[in-house]
Amino acid sequence: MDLRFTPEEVAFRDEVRAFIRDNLPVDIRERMRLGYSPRKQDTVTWQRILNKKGWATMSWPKEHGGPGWTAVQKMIFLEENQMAPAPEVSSFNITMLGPVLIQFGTDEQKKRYLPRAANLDDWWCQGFSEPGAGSDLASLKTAAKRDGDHYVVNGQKIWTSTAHHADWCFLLVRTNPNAAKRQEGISFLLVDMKTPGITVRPIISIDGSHHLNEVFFDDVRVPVENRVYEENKGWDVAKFLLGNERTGIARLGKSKERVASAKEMARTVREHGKSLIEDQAFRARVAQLEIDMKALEITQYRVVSAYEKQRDGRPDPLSSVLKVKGTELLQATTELAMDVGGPMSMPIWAEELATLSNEPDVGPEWATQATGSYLFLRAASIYGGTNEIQKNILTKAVLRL
Amino acid sequence: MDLRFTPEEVAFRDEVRAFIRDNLPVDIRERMRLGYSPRKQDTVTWQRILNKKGWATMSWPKEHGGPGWTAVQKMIFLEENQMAPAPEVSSFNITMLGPVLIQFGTDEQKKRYLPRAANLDDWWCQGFSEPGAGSDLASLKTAAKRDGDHYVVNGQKIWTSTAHHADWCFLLVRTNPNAAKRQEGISFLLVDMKTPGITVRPIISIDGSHHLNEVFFDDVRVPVENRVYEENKGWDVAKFLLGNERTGIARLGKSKERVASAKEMARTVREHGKSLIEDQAFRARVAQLEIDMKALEITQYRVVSAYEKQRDGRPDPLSSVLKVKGTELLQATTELAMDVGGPMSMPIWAEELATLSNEPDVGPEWATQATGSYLFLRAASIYGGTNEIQKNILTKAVLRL
Amino acid sequence: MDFSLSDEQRLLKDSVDRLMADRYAFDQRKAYFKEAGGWSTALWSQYAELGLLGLPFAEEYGGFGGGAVDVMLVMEAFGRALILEPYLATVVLGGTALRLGGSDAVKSRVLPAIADGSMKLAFAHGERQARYDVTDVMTTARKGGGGWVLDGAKSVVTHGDCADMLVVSARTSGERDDASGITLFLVDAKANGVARRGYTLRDEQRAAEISLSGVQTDTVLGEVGNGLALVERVMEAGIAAMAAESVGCMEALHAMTLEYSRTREQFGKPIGSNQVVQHRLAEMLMSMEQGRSMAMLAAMMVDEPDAGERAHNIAMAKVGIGQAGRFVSQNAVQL
Amino acid sequence: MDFSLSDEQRLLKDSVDRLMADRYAFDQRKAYFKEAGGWSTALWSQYAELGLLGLPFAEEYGGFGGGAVDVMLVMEAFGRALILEPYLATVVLGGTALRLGGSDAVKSRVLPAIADGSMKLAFAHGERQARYDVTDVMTTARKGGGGWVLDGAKSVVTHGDCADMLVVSARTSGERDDASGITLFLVDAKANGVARRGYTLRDEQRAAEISLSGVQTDTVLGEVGNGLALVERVMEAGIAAMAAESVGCMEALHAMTLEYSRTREQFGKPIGSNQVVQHRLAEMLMSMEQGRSMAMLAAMMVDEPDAGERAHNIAMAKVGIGQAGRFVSQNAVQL
Repeated sequence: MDLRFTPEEVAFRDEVRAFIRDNLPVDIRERMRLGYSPRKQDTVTWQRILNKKGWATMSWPKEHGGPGWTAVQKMIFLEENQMAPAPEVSSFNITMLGPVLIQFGTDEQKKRYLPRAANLDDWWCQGFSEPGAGSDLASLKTAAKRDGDHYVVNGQKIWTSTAHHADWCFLLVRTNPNAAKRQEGISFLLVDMKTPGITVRPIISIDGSHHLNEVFFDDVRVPVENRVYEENKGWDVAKFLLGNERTGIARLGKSKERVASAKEMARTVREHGKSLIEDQAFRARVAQLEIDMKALEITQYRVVSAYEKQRDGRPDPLSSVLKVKGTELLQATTELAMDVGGPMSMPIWAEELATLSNEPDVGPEWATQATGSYLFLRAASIYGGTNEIQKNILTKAVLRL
Repeated sequence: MDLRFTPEEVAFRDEVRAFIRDNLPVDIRERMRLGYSPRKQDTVTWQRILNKKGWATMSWPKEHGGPGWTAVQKMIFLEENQMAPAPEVSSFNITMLGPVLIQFGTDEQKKRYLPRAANLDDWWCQGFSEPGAGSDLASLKTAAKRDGDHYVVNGQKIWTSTAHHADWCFLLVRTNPNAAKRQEGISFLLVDMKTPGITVRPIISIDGSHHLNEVFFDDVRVPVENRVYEENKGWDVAKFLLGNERTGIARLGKSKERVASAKEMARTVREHGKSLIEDQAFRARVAQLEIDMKALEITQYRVVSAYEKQRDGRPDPLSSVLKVKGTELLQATTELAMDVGGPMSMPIWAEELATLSNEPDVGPEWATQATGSYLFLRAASIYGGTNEIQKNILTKAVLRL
Repeated sequence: MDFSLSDEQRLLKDSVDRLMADRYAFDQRKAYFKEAGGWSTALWSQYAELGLLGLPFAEEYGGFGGGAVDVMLVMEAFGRALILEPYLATVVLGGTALRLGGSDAVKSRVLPAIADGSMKLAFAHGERQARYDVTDVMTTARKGGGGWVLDGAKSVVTHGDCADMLVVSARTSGERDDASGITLFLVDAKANGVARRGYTLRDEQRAAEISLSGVQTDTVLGEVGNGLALVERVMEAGIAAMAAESVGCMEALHAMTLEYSRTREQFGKPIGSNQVVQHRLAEMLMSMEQGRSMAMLAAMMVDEPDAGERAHNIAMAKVGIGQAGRFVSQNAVQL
Repeated sequence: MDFSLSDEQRLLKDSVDRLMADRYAFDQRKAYFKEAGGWSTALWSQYAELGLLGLPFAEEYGGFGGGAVDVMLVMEAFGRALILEPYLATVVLGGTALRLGGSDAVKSRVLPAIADGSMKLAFAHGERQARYDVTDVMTTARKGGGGWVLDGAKSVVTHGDCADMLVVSARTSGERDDASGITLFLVDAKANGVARRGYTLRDEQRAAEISLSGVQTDTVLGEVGNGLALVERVMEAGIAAMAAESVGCMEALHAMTLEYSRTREQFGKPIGSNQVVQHRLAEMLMSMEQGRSMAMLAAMMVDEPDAGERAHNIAMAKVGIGQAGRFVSQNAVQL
């Protein structure tokens, strides 16, 4: 047993760190350091740089263009990329769609979609959640009726991240409403977002940003060849996709970057004649976060290493620990940053305002962004399976209660 | 609306404070200040002093010898008594048995038991919990078979506080095992602990103290005249007893006294060249406790005042808030005291050890006692209806979910 | 000790609650936010008609001689609706500064105008570099032009953009962070040298950055050089009012979440049938009630004569309400 | 990075686990506690036979050259059983002081005796007034009688009552709280001037108050006047070992609570069918796993050469394991 990185792992980390330092466009890094989420073009630009290097497809097998990294290497890359901070590769393209096509797709589908997904030539979104189907995904209603060599899709999806950017959508639809079990009537389709009958309506988040959407399907014709795996077997695909290796679910690098930046900012904030970073209560709060991050870091390496050894394809229930603790930490870091900002966290720093006026900004950008992140990331304990659902999973799969 | 005490209430508080100061035996006060629970004789002595003054029977109506206090006065008395610190009057005699006899008892029973209960001439204990009947009290099995003008009782009770001190026990027994609903076959008996067939076995608590017992009933003959209320209607009596005005359930005065004493002790403890009371982190922790106590104090007065106005006899579900928050606070204060003690909280300070040897004690008594209280009062969130049960009550009675 | 409301208070509470129910549904609020100033002038007149704008002022100044509890009841109702109008800035902050610091002449001039809705105030004390330091005042005031001349900048002044008059703190002596030497002035928001930049806060209330260069005023509130005590009274009144507002927010959040837990179904049953959801709601209820107690404490303490007692208790209330607010709101979002 | 155990380590773990399973059920533990010294001499010999007592010592001293991870595995097993024997005091605390501070001569004399079970040690550093101040040493040592003469008192010395030799910290120069001037000595527990009062700690381990008056010794561990660094190494090793012990405790608590939640029935169903009980157990599991990670960190860091790194990481581990321990134990009691 040895918790230290091997010389090879150290060399790998240094290589990754150097590559990101030398290749990540400065403007992207700076915006993200201020707490903005990357713009579409930022993500595209960075993923293409990574793809050129062969690093965009971390979770794909080597024979399908993956870098062939160990679990530890994957964690190192994720953490370095998050700490940079750099945009994360499209999880829809890389973590979700890619492995699904590799596991269930036809050669035709692999050839057609994988390279473009790797290079983000196609921006994919995930058509899973519905107004009535959140935690209980299997209750989805969006219907696909067979009509010759097409499916005709009608229904509504919701909380669809970046649907307004997307070229394609992987969609869960009900192809057999009469199936004995709800899970048995579902199919997995690939849908061109330019197909007639698709309407995307924005949902503006509490931080004023536009990530989420409602997507309406009105007699949308999808070629049968765009179905992945067998008809009515889509639930197997969905389970594989959802259960698939949840490396990085803790987003620890992001938390580390947020705490580091909060400490930076605390140096610039003066209170009672000294900088906030010198305040005992603040230091204790940061120390607690760093302690929790250290524990989670080790737990994470333990889980992914064990998972790599086990490798029976089954999702590792202990990854639920990473999801819960990781999102609790991430939310705590956003709360810390907001509190560092203090009164300066109250104004909304609208980017357009800066461009529209040449007056000085309203407080430091990072402070107003901090509140945005605090508000937006309340969703972290909700998306990807609520933390309550994660505890249900632990109850069944680990405690066996 | 006015959160301040009226002049009358201030006068009452001063009267109570002065009376306790002038009449509470010093040795009792000193032992309790060190964190010891009162000995049997301490409780008897103090309750008789209070009874002489007419203050022992707070929760009894004036016509049955109660002092006729308002809800606020009751809280003031409880808090002053706890903060002294003085032994609390026997809740079994005063809060539980008294009101039950007054509500359900025959004149005979009232005449015979009430005065002796008020003066603690009879020490009562509560025979409710059984090995299989904890939170689920109605599942109790201890059986009472009618035999002429007696009941013959067989079965076992557990967690019976002070049964080893008790002269009498009020006992829940099953008189009809075939009742349609479990609640409908239960009766409420008054049992002389000297009756043949009763065996009391001590349960030593984790702090080494002896409060709890197992009580075994082996063909114990109880006169029918000792039954309170109708046969098989004992559950109504039990519900009344349990739901009965839960004034003081928060034991706020006790928490206040524990925090005050922890602050005292912190002044005597030196760390890094200064007294612990000057340590920022310690001060912040105490401040948080004092904030929570202040909030609970006001909430408590709100609840008891509202309850007094409502006065429909139904238990006030909001008293569950007092139970949960009060016990969480009490437990936090014991943890604080233990942490103040530091290494000196580790040794067991056995009283007999002190008497057996004339060597210096092992650290200050308060520190070793602090750990005892910490351990013993983990039970505070369990007894009187676990805090989880309290949240179930709030769910049903307040949230109506 | 007495927790009951007087008949007047019950009447007040009912009328404000009714107004909010009729006029401040969330979609109505959205519309008000889109109005020119970011809030509803129509509602403002309504508040005036109901006597809310003059609530805490003596009758001789067109007020109703209400106390902190009355303001508490109003702010709770406002909190439930998350109103956008400059009530806190004008009536509570500005109003307190004038009530306690204004000469009779000034009060006769300003308070009736507040009460009838024709004048709005803002409390311009905080500065960009000060964060939570009440004594960190770098704005200066020197004698000149028969009165005082103010120079400096104020930051995140709630509703500073729409205010007609500004209550401005400035240094008449001493150094940054000195407790003494701070003085409060009443300044015409349209006076020469006042530049304001308005913007929106996260809660969609408005605020402004205000710069003062050579601004003339002859109206001092309180004593010259002893303004800190008055600043603290104003902030204490503000904390008490916002504590009540927070209670209103928590009530709305808890009610909405409870309702949602009854109607939102997953896995074939309402999410409120999950015991963890039930207990979470119970814990939110407990936090809310503890917070309510703290808001009551703050209201009681606003007029406490002993400054130490007052400051200590209102500080306790501030901590308690903040913790309750975050717990309730975060869990409301989660559920 | 590698979390797998070597074959030797797996072997070690299995043998200790088996011994605990066979010989340390809770009622057996109760019996050991009633023995003369408050623990089992029979088990002590067992530990010696299994090579546990010499585990971390070099083979030349009758040890097995084991590392911190090996000690971690042993302490986890001991933690599950809550053993009473002076393993921490003798092998971990005393052993570390000797390993890092003893001359070859001293090590050759003492370590083999520890390994074969014939000698027990205790670490007599803490003093009544010191609390958590490692530098607060008032016990003094002056040259005399061809060696050193110690005077002072040590408090809550774990297993100090049964120890054959004491590792005692004393001031050879400087003032109370000075970092320099502290020296570690090896003292015969039966030497003239050593008075011990044994007693029981809350966890039923034994400890002693030790007073030293004119106690003679000629054995210095480490450098004269530079003992603090060695004290810190000893305490770091102790923290790492106790972190592992705590993980064992948490494992036992979680397993017992989980089992109880399956078998204890209320309202006609196992309490483990309540979702709040299920989630509490899940949260206990999460805390335990986070704690385990911290225990691993501490073990890894015990031999870290960089003193700053070592201290910082072991401090983090201490905080983490303490918080996890309280959460898990308190909820185990509650459920």
